[in-house]
Amino acid sequence: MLEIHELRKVYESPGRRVEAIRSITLGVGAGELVCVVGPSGCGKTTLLRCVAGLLPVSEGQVRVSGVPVTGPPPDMAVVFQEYGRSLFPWMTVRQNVELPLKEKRLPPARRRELVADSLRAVGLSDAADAHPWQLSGGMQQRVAIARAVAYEPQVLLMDEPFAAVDAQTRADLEDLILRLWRDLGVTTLFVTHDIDEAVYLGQRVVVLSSSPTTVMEDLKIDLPPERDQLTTRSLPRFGELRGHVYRQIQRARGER
Amino acid sequence: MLEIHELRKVYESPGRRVEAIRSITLGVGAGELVCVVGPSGCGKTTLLRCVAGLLPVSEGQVRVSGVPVTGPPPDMAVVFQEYGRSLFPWMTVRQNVELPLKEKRLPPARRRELVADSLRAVGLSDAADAHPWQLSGGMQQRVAIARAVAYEPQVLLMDEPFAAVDAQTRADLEDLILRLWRDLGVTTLFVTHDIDEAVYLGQRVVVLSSSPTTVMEDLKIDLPPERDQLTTRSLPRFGELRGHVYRQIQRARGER
Amino acid sequence: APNQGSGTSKVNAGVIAIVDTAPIHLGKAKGFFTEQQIDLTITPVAGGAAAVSGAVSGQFQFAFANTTSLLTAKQQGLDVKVVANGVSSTGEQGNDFSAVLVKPDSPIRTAKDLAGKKISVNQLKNIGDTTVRASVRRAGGDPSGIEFVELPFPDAPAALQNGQVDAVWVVEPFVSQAISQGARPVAWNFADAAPDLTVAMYFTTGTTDADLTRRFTAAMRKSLEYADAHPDEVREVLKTYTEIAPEVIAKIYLPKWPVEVNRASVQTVADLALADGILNDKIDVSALIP
Amino acid sequence: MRGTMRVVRLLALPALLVLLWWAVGGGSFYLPGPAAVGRAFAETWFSVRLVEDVLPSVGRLLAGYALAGVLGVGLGVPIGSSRRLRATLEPVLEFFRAIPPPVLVPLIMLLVGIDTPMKVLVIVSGCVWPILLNTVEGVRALDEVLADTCRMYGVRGGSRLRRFVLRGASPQIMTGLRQALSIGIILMVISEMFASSSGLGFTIVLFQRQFQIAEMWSGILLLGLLGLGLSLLFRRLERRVLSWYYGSGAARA
Amino acid sequence: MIRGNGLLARLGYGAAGLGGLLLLMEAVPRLGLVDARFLPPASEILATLAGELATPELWIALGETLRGWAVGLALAFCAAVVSGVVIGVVPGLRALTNSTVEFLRPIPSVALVPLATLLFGPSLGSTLLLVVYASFWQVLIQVLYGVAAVDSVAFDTARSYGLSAWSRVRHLVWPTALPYVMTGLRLAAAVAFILAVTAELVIGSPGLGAEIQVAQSSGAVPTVYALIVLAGLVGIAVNAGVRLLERRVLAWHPAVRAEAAS
Ligand SMILES: Nc1ncnc2c1ncn2[C@@H]1O[C@H](COP(=O)(O)OP(=O)(O)OP(=O)(O)O)[C@@H](O)[C@H]1O
Ligand SMILES: Nc1ncnc2c1ncn2[C@@H]1O[C@H](COP(=O)(O)OP(=O)(O)OP(=O)(O)O)[C@@H](O)[C@H]1O
Ligand SMILES: [Mg+2]
Ligand SMILES: [Mg+2]
Repeated sequence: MLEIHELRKVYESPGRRVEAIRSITLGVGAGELVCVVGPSGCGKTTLLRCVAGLLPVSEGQVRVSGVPVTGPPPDMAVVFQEYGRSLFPWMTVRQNVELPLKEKRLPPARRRELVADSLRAVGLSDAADAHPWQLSGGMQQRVAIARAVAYEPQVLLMDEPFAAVDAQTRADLEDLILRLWRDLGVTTLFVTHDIDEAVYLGQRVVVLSSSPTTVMEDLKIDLPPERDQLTTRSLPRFGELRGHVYRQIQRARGER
Repeated sequence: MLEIHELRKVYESPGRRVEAIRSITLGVGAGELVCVVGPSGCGKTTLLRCVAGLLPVSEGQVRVSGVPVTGPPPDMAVVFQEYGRSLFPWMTVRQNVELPLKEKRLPPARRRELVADSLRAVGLSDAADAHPWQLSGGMQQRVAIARAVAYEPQVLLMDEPFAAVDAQTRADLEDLILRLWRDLGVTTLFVTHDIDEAVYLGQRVVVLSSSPTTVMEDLKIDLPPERDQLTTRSLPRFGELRGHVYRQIQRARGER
Repeated sequence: APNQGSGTSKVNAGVIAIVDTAPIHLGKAKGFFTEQQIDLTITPVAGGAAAVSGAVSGQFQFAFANTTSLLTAKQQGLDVKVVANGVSSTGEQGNDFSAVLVKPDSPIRTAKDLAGKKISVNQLKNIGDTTVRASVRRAGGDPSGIEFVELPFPDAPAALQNGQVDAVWVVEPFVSQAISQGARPVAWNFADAAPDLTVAMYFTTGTTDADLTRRFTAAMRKSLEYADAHPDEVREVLKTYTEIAPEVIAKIYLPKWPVEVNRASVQTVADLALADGILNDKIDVSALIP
Repeated sequence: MRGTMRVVRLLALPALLVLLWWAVGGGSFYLPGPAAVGRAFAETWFSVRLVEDVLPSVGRLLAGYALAGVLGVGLGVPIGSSRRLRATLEPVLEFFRAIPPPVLVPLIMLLVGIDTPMKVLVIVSGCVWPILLNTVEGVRALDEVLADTCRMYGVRGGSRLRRFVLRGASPQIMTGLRQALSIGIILMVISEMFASSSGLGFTIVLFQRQFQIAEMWSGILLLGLLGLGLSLLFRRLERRVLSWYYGSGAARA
Repeated sequence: MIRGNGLLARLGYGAAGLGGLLLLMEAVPRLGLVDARFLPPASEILATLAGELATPELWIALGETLRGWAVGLALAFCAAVVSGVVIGVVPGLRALTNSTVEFLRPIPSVALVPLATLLFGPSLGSTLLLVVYASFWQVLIQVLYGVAAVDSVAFDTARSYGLSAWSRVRHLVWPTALPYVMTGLRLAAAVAFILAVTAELVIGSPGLGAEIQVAQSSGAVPTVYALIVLAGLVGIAVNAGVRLLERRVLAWHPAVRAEAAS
C-alpha cells in the first residue's frame, strides 16, 4: 500500500542546510499498522509529510497503492503534530470535523452520524459547539483525531497524536485506533515517542536512527493480534520487545 | 511560597460558559516540587495561568511569597503547553533563550554562558542559530525549556513540558529538572499527564478531578529524595504510588 | 441629446458658478432660452479645463471658459469655437472685478513694486499671470523676476494675511471680501491689460448643430444685454447659484457684459501669452471667433 | 535562467497591455497611441525637468512617506494596544480619514503655510491611514501565547515594543506601508495642485489644463514607473524584514 | 462586563474623543492661533451645519454622493476580492501580474478625469470610474496579503483531506484573509467616499463635492467647513458600520475575541 524507496530529504534555507532524512526504505502493506519511533528531531514528521505528499522529496520515491505521490493522495487522513494549527479557529469543533465529510459529499444524515460518533469516541460530545481556542490542548488534539476518524480514510497517518492527553485518555484512544484499524482495515502509519505505545499498537515498529536518518531496525511485533491494555502490556514478550526498542533508541541517540 | 486559596475560574464567552475550576486550595512550599495530574481538559493549564498571573481568577486568591498575584510575579518562568506558539518566530533559538536574560540586564558574558549551558543541557547546541520553525516539534519544546532554565527563576511553572519528546530525551530532561530544582532550590509546579513522571519527579502529586474541578488528592511521595531513572522506577513503592495515582485518575474520569 | 421633439432642444451647458456667469443664470430665469426653444440645464464645472474637456467629449453642447484656456485649447488642435461673449473687464481702475491685493502694511505701493515678488494666481500659465505681468510692465516694472504660485482664489486671502505670499490676484467676490478685511489693491490687472478686455467666452465644438448654435447665441446675447443693464437683478440671481454672503453680494464690483467680443483684446491676450511662453505659436484669433 | 524567467514574468503582461493599447488607442484626442505618448515621454522627461520637477517631488514624497510611517506606526501601536484609547480616538481619526485631501489642503495651508511643509503634510495626511489602520489591526491580533511569554519573562517597555509588538505586527504593518506607497504618489500629485509652480504632479496637471494630452499621459506613465520602481525596492526590504514570516509557514507566500 | 455595557462605554469614550476635538477646534480660532475668518470656531461651523441640514438640497446632494459611493465601493470591493483571491491562489499569477498592479496603483484617479468624462460624460459613470479605480487597489492589496497569510499547517490539513480548490478558498483562504479584507474595506470605504466627493468637485456632477465647490468659490468659509464636517461625520458612520460587520464575521478572531470577552 505504502512504499517508500530510498527517500532522502534535505531542507535548504538560506544559511542552514539540514539533511533531515538520509535514506529510508520502508513498505507498509494494505491494512497494516506500523509504528515509527526515533529520537526527537530525527525526521519522523518529515517522513510523514513526504508520504502525505505535502513535502517534495529530495531523492527517492514514495508510492501509495502503486501510484507515485506528487500531491496528497485521496482517502488519506493526517493527524498533525501541531494539532493547534491544524484546526480552523473560525469553525466550531463540529464544523471542523464535518468539513472533510462535506467534501466527500456524504449525505447530511450520514455526516451528522459520523461526527457524533467520532466526537463521542474521543469524549468530546459536550464540546461540539465550542471553538478550538476554547478548548484545552488535549481536547484540541482529540478534535483532530476525531476529524481523521470520521473521515474513514484508507490510509491514516498520525504524528504523535496522543502527546497532549492524559494516560487514561491515551489508553482509550489507543483502543479506538486499534478498533478502527481492525474494523475498517485502515492502513496506518503511526509516529510516536512512547515506546510502550508503539509496541502495544504496532504490527511492526520501525526505529529510526538519529541524523543522518536511516531505518535502524524494522521490528516485527509478534504479540497476539487481539490486544488489550491490561493483558497485552503484562505479557513478558511485551516487556522484551519494549526493552529491545528502548535499547535501540538509546543506541540511535548515542550514535550522534 | 505558592498559596492557592479556593481558586475558582469560569470562562465566559458569548454562548458558552465553562466552569474550568470549581475550587482549588493548594500550597507549595519554598523549594518544593509539586506535580499536578488530572484528566485532559480538567483545568491544569488554567490553574497554571492563574498562578502565573496571566489570567484573572473568578474567585479566591493566589499568593506568591505572600503577595497576592495580580500580574506575573518577578523571577517566575513558565513553559507553556503550546510550545510552538511561545517561541518568537523572528528570532533564532539563541535569541529566544537570551531575550529574558537581556531583560534581566545580565552582562553579555554571563548571558552567553547561560545560553550555551542551557542549550547544551537540552541537546540543542547545534541548532542555536536556527529559527524555531526550522526545528522539529520536540526540539521547539526543548528550546522553551532551555529558555526557562537559563532564566534561573525562583518559581518554575511547567505545563506538560516533555509531551513532544521521545522517551530517552524525556528521561534526560526529567533529570535536568531534578538537578535544577535540587541545585538552585527552584520552587516548581509541574503539570504532566504522565503518571510515572509525576511520581518520579514530585515530592507531592496533586490529582485533580475532572470538571467541576477540585483537588481530588494531594499525595505525598515518600520515595527517597535521591532519584535515579533506573533504581527509583524499579522500587516497589514506586509501583504502588503509580498504581494509586492511576486509580485516582481513573476515578476522576469515571465521575464525570 | 439635442433636438427632442417639437423643436425644443435640450442643452447642457458647463458653466463655473462664479459672478462672471450671472447672465446665463439670469437669462435662464428670465426665459430667454425658452424663447429660443432651448431647454437649458446649467452644470457647474470646476474650471476652464473641465469645461473644455466636457465640451469636447460631448457632455456639454456649450460651455464657458476664459480666453487663455480657449486659446490654448485651439492651439492644441481642439475644435472649439466661440459663440458669445462671456464676461469683460470694466476697464476702470479701482472699479473692476479683478485686482492684485497686498497686505495693508505692505511696502508694495504700486504695480511697479510687484517686480520680484511672490504673487499667487489661481492657475499658472493662464490669464492671471499674463495680465499681472502686463500690469507690472505698464507701470514700468520688470515682470521677469516675479515668482508666481498657484493658490485657489478662496485660499488666497488667508495666504496673504499669513504672509505666505507678497500679493494675491483674486476676482470677485474675493476682491471685496479681502478689501473689507483690510487688504489694499495695487493693480487692476484686467483693466491694465487691454481696454475692455474680454476675459471669458461661451463656446461650442464643431459637432454642434448650426441652428442650435444660432439660437443659443441669440439667447445669450439677450441675457448679456439684460444683465449689463440690470445690476440689481444680477445681485439677486447671485444668491441663487452661489453661496456668497448677502452682505458681500451687495458690495461686489460687477464686471461688464458687453454683447460683442472685443477681438482686439483677445488678440492682445494671445500676444501676451505668446510673449510669456504660454502659447508656442502666434494664433489667428479669427479661427477661434468666427 | 531564473533571472530571465523573472524578467519575462515582469514584462509579459505589460507588453500585452501595450499591444492592446496599440490596437485600440490613438483614435481619440484624449487617448493618444503609445507611439505619441512614448515620444512625448522622451521629449518631456529626459530634460532639466527631471532635476527641476521630478527629483524635488520624489524627495517630498519620500519625506512624507517616512513621516507617515513613523506617525502611523507610532500612533497605531498605542491605539492597537489600548482598548480605551482606541474607543476614544477612533471616531476622531475616522472623521479626518473621510475628509478628501483636496478640501483638507486649505486647512493645512492655514496651519503650516504653502511651501514644502504643506506638501509633505498633504502626503502624510493620506499615507498615514493605511499604515495606521494596519498597525492597529496587527497589534490587536498579536499572538496571545507570545504576549503571555513576554509578560512572564518580564519583557516590557521598549524591549517588548521592539522585540515583540513591532515584529509580531510587522506582516500587517508592511501591508500598510505597501498600500501607502502608491497613495503617497497620488497625494504627491494632489499636493502639487495647490500653491505650486513646479513638480511632477504640477506638471501633469498643467499639461492636462493646457490640453497637451500626450505629455499628460507621459507624466502618468512616469508616475506608474515611479510606483513600480519604488515597489520593487519595497519588496526587497520586505523580503528581508519578513523573512521569518514567509519562512515559518505562518504565511505561505 | 455584559455586552451592552461595553458598547455604552465605547460610545462614551468615542464621544469624549470627539468632544476633545470640538474643544480644540473651538479654542484654536478663539485664542487667535489662526484667524477666525479662515477657520471659524467649531460652534459657528456646527450652527452653519445645522442650518444647512435644514435644507432639502443638502440631503439630495448627500444622497447623490452616497449613491455613487455605495455603488462604486460595492463594485470595487467585489472585483478586488475576486481578483485578489484568484491572483493569490493560482500559482504564478501573482508574479505575472505584480508589475502591472504596481504600475497602475499609483496612478491618481484625478488624472483619469479627462478619460472618465470622455467615456461617460457627466453621468454617474464618471464618478463610478474614479471611485472604483481608486478603491479597487486598496482592497486588492489587502486581499493579496491576507491570502498569503494562510497558515501552512492549516493549508496542509486542507490539502490532505482532499478539499477542493473552491472549498479551500471558502473554508480556509477566505477566513484567513478576512481580517485583512476588513481593513481593506475600511480603507476603501473612505477612499471611495473621498473620490465620490472629489469627482463631484472636479467633474461637477451634483453632490456634496459640488456643494463644497460652490461654497468655496463663493468664499463662504463656514459653509465649506460645515460640509467638511458633514463628510467627516459620514466617515464615522461608515466606520461604525464596518466595525459592526467585523464583530459579526470575525467573532473567532483573537482581536475581536479579546474585545468581546470583557
Ligand atoms: N522547515 C524546516 N526547515 C529547515 N529544517 C527543518 C524544517 N523542518 C524540520 N527541519 C529539520 O529537520 C529535522 C527533522 O525534523 P522533524 O520535524 O522531521 O523531526 P521529528 O522526528 O518529527 O522530531 P520530533 O519528534 O521532535 O517531532 C530536524 O533537525 C529539523 O531541524
Ligand atoms: N479561552 C477559553 N475559553 C473558554 N473555555 C476555555 C478556554 N480555555 C480553556 N477553556 C475550558 O476550560 C477547561 C479547562 O481547560 P484547560 O486548558 O485548563 O485544561 P487542561 O487541564 O490543561 O487540559 P489538557 O491536559 O488537555 O491540556 C476546558 O473545558 C476548556 O474547554
Ligand atoms: Mg515531529
Ligand atoms: Mg493544558
